[in-house]
Amino acid sequence: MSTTAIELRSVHKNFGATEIIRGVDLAIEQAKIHAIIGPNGAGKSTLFNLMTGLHPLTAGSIHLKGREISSQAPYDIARAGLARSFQVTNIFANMSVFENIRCGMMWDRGYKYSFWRFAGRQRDLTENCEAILQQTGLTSRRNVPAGLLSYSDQRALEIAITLASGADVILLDEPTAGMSRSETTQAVDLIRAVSDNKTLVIVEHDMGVVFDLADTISVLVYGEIIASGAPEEIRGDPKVREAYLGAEVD
Amino acid sequence: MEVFLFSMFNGVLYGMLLFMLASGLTLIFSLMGVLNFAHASFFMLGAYFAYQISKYVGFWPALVFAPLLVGVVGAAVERYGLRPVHRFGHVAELLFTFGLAFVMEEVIQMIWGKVPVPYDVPAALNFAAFTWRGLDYSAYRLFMLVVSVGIFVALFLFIAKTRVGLMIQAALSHPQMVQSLGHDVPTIFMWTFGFGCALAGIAGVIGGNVLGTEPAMAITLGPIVFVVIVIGGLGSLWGALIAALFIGIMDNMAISYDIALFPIFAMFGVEREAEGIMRDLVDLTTGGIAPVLPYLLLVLMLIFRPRGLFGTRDV
Amino acid sequence: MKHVMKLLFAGVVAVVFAVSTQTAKAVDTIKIGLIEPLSGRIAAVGKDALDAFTFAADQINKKGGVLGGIQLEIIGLDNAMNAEKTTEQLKKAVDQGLSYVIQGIGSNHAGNIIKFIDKHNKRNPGKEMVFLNHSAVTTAFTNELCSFWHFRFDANVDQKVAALVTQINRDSSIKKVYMLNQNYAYGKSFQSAAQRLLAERAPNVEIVGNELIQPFGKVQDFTPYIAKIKASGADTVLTGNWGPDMIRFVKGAVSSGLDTQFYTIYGGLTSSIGGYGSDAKAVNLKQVTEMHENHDGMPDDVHEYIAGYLAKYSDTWYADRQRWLIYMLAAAIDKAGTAAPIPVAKALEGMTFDGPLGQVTMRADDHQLQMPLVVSSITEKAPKSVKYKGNDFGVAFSTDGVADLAATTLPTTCEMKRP
Amino acid sequence: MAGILQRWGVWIAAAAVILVMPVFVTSGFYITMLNQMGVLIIFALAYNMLLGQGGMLSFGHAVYFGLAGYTVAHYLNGIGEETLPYLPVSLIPIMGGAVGLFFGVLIGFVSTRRAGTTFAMISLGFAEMVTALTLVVVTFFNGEEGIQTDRWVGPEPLGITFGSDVQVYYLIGAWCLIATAAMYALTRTPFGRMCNAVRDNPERVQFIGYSTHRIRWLAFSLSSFFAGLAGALHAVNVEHVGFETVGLAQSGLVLFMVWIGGAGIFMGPILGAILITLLNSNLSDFTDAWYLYLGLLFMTVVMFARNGLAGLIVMHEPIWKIKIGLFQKMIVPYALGIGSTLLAVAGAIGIIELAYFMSTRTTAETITHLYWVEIDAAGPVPWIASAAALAAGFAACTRTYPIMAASYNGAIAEVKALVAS
Repeated sequence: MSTTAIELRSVHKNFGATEIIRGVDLAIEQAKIHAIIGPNGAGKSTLFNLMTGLHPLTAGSIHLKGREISSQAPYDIARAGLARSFQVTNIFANMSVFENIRCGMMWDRGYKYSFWRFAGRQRDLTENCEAILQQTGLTSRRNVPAGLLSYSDQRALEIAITLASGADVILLDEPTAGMSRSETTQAVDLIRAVSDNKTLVIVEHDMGVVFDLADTISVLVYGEIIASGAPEEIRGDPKVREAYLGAEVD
Repeated sequence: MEVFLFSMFNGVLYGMLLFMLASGLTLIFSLMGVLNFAHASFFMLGAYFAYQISKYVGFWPALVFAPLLVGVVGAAVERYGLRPVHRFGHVAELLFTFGLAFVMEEVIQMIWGKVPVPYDVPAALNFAAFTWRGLDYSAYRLFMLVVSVGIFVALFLFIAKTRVGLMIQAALSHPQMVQSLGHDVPTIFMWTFGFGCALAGIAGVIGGNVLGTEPAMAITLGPIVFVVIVIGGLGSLWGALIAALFIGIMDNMAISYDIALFPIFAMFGVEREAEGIMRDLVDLTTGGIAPVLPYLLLVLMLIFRPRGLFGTRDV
Repeated sequence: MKHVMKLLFAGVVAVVFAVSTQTAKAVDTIKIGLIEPLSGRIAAVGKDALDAFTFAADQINKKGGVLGGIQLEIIGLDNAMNAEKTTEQLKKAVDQGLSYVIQGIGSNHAGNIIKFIDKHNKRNPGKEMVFLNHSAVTTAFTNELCSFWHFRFDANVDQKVAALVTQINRDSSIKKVYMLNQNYAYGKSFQSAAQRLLAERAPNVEIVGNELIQPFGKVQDFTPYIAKIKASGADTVLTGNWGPDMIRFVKGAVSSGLDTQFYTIYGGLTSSIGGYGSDAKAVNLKQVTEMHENHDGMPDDVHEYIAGYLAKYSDTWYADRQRWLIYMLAAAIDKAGTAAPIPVAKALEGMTFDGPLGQVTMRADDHQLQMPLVVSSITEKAPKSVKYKGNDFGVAFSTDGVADLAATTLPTTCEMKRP
Repeated sequence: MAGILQRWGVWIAAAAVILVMPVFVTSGFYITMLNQMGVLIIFALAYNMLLGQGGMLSFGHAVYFGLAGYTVAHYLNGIGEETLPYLPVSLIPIMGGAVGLFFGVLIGFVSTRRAGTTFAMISLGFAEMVTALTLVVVTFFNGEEGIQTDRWVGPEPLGITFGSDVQVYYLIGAWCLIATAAMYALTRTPFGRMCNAVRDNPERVQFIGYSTHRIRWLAFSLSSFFAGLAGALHAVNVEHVGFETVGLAQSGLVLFMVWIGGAGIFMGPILGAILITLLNSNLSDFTDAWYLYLGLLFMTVVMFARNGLAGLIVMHEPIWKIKIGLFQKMIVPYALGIGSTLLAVAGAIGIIELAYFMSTRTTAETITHLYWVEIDAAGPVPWIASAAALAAGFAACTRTYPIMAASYNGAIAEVKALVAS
């Protein structure tokens, strides 16, 4: 069965007089890994920010599992089941790794703003956090303040927090940016491991990673999608070659 | 109509004094993102320095040297106090300047005592330049007006034409970019802070003899200056000017017309013969609450338009 | 974390133990507590009072003290102009077994002290305390809020306004009066007393304006008020303003060329005169006090006393009531033959004293000292100029007129409850 | 048994200390001071829910403290005049809390949309407005005189009248313990954890499903509840509420307490409240420059000790937990560092005291006491001696601090090695 996880319908975004996103239509299927690639300044991060509610749309609409989420507040979109990681590491630096993950999990497990029960006594939280620690290979770093982690561990924690929210649509903004070759390999393995039954949307510069992971790829150039399809199609698309990939892809 | 123009004029006189104070504060904020809580304390320091200097060599040298001294003190405070705190973030910087305001008041009391000092308007300007509606306007008040307008023009050109000015503009729209502009940023910060303090110093020199030079002058004027730059929009010179004039004029209008507020409360069902707490509202007039109005405006502004009138980014 | 807490507790216990073991020294003097701001923004006023009372006590001691040789000692208790600290210092006074406390700066604190002592004396019979008020002028303290334990040695607002109005009535050139006062208890009581007394005693004078301003330095620019005064055609301003509210008002008026007279209570405070700067010479300002240095016909002992004070402190002698307070207390102790508060309080009731303008009496009905008052102007012409903290301001007070006892004696609504 | 002690030991110890304190402290002055300390501990902890836990710098939190105090004072008077229904005085603090909560919910809604400088400025605006209103709305605030009240009202269950200060002491002690425990518990709840998350990274919080506004609003409201509770106890303790309780000075004082004690650590505000109250009550009898010292202490902490004095203690926690013997090696370096600091401080105090004496003296007398020595402040000797002490102390500090830091780092490295093995 293939249903649409997230759908963008002629999305436009202007900052002042500048048009950054110029009519993007995109449908991403459930339980697939979808990569968005494109040159610098093409609007990839802006697209993420629109999907997660950081900026309001200028025109168009966005739908998550059939429900419109255009221009809703980020937390409403997150509650609807869409989580994201950030290009620049964006964690709770003064809290331990465990706490970071637990914070990511609390809304989904219904704890909301409750101030009448102890977080530490909630077995379901603790157990699930431990599971995610295990999954992301952070168990040994459980009690380290997040700010003191190594860069690659911080990136892993980024992913762990998004996972913790229990969302089934996850947006990863350059998950391997700034990583060494071996760290990248680890990160790719991690992403693959956690992607079971989840829809992943990835913005990534590293073409190796993209072609390794993605089920489908969209190419964004100057605020427009110029091509969308399976990796082989994209690799062979002359428009993409011309606009972006150039000699890199071989 | 004449009352209106008259109140306008008085409001402008007062507003321009507020602007002089606010200009340095807004300049510092533009570049450094620091809301200097101690700004009015530098104003006070300027008044005390001017008093001390004019005691020996007269007002005119004081007008030059007192602001310079205040600027040097300000630069030293930035270099040895604020700079180490910078890495802890804006809240720590705000706390530092809050503590500084407290300490400066104490130090000034330590040096000049706790009672007002007799700091006078220079005799050369202490004559009536013209009279309107029976009130004399001394040449000194016109001199204040000229100086404050001069400061505005000079600052405006400074920001529009100089390298540092361009940097300030850039810093305002992209605060994180400042570090990468390639200039000697710490030194520019230091002198901008010093320069902003010197502006407060000038206001102190020419305002201290009108408002009275005493240890509490900073704490009574400080919050108003915040109101001015927040309402005007942080970092905006035009905003500071408009807001300062607006507050000055509003203050004068509220007192001159002294409109009873009862009709407003009556709309909420307060009766003329009300008892209890409502009793106090019946006789309220705009004049009675004039000093509260700026704060009311501040709160409303921050709730409905946090970037202020002309601000380019939120407070 | 737990260790931190243990350390904390250990530290607190140690400190508290240390302070609690300080024991009070044996008493061979009569200690009198003076609760005033000795730190903070207006500490200067508190310290002046401490100096004045200490000097007065020294004079008594030099003459052999009270009860045939017991010395008086003034103990400064700093309340930093804060209600909590006032209470704290009262507790300290209780700890030290003080029977007498003096205070005067801030009617709000005076009100607290009256209330505290009422409660304390009710809860601790045999350890009563008496409050000697040297400057807190709220009329209610000797009217509806009167207390047996409170004695006021300063004229209250109504008495002072009565003196001002009496003087206004003598000046036939005064036709239109503008009232400008601070919008709080004191300013409002000035306002209502002035309205009442002007109507009674100076029916020909018209009140052309009646304004209340936000007090305590909130008004930066007085120009709009001055414009309104000018527009009203007033020839005289009647104001209770003090501190920065007075200074800015006067500076604004002088620079705008407002040529009205100013009738004030506190316009002549030495600290304010410093604040006026050279405007002190330009303003036509009058104040009401119990005396001033240039008043003619004061008895010799007053002049001697002032000379002695000036030899030690180079400040103008401004508040002679502080001398009366100590001298009358000493006399009451001698009259009662004991330093116990209740007999001394009873001895104080109805006691008289020869003041600079004539006899003053502690009225038994309400414990309000009845006194003549003098209205004086600030002028450059009088001989003894105002000096303060090493500054000579080049202006002095000169008498315009005296309001005698008949003019300043007002009825009281006090219903005194005696023990 | 051991487990219970482990878990509840701190609270049992605290309760015990509170219980026995009046045995040692019999003077009314110090009981009053302890009462005030208890009130301010609650207030400081409440304030720290904003600043330390939630990252909101307020210049106007005394508003909730004071408004609750005013309300409670009126209520007590109402009980006394039998116009209002009786409520035991021991439960009055809950009423104060409710008042604080009410205004916190109301004002918090509009002021917590943003944190940082906006929030700070709105809090300042509200503080100035309420301060001005104390003079306008006389019926409620009674201007600068404030509201007098009497806590000895109504029936006297078990002979408890709250007439004596010791009874009030136990009332405040009990509430202080309850409030502290409650606020500590709050930090462990999901809400408490999200507060910290909002403080550290408000942007990210939105993307894990939480509204930063709602969290801040809730934190603000709960904090106002405890501030109100403290305000009610203040009214019961002092039996007077005046305009200074809502003013900027009171807000500034609690800010000083919290930051000097340590905003990042739960115990910090308690330490700050105890220390500042002790100094405030006692030091002003010895020196005129007390406020200057307070300001300088605050600025020093802002510049050099981010987590306040409690932070300085807590950073040594690993050492005493793992191997307390390591302190032995640190004694000499620490003694050197602290000694040179004390020398510099002594010099600075000398100069400040001399300057204060010279500027505030009222007679021509220039002889005074400095450090229990009689000196002539007009002569150069005490000034030179003080300046020399300051300079020497400062120079010594620049040498000894690296040694101190090295010994600390060495000990921590050793602890880490011990933990790893």
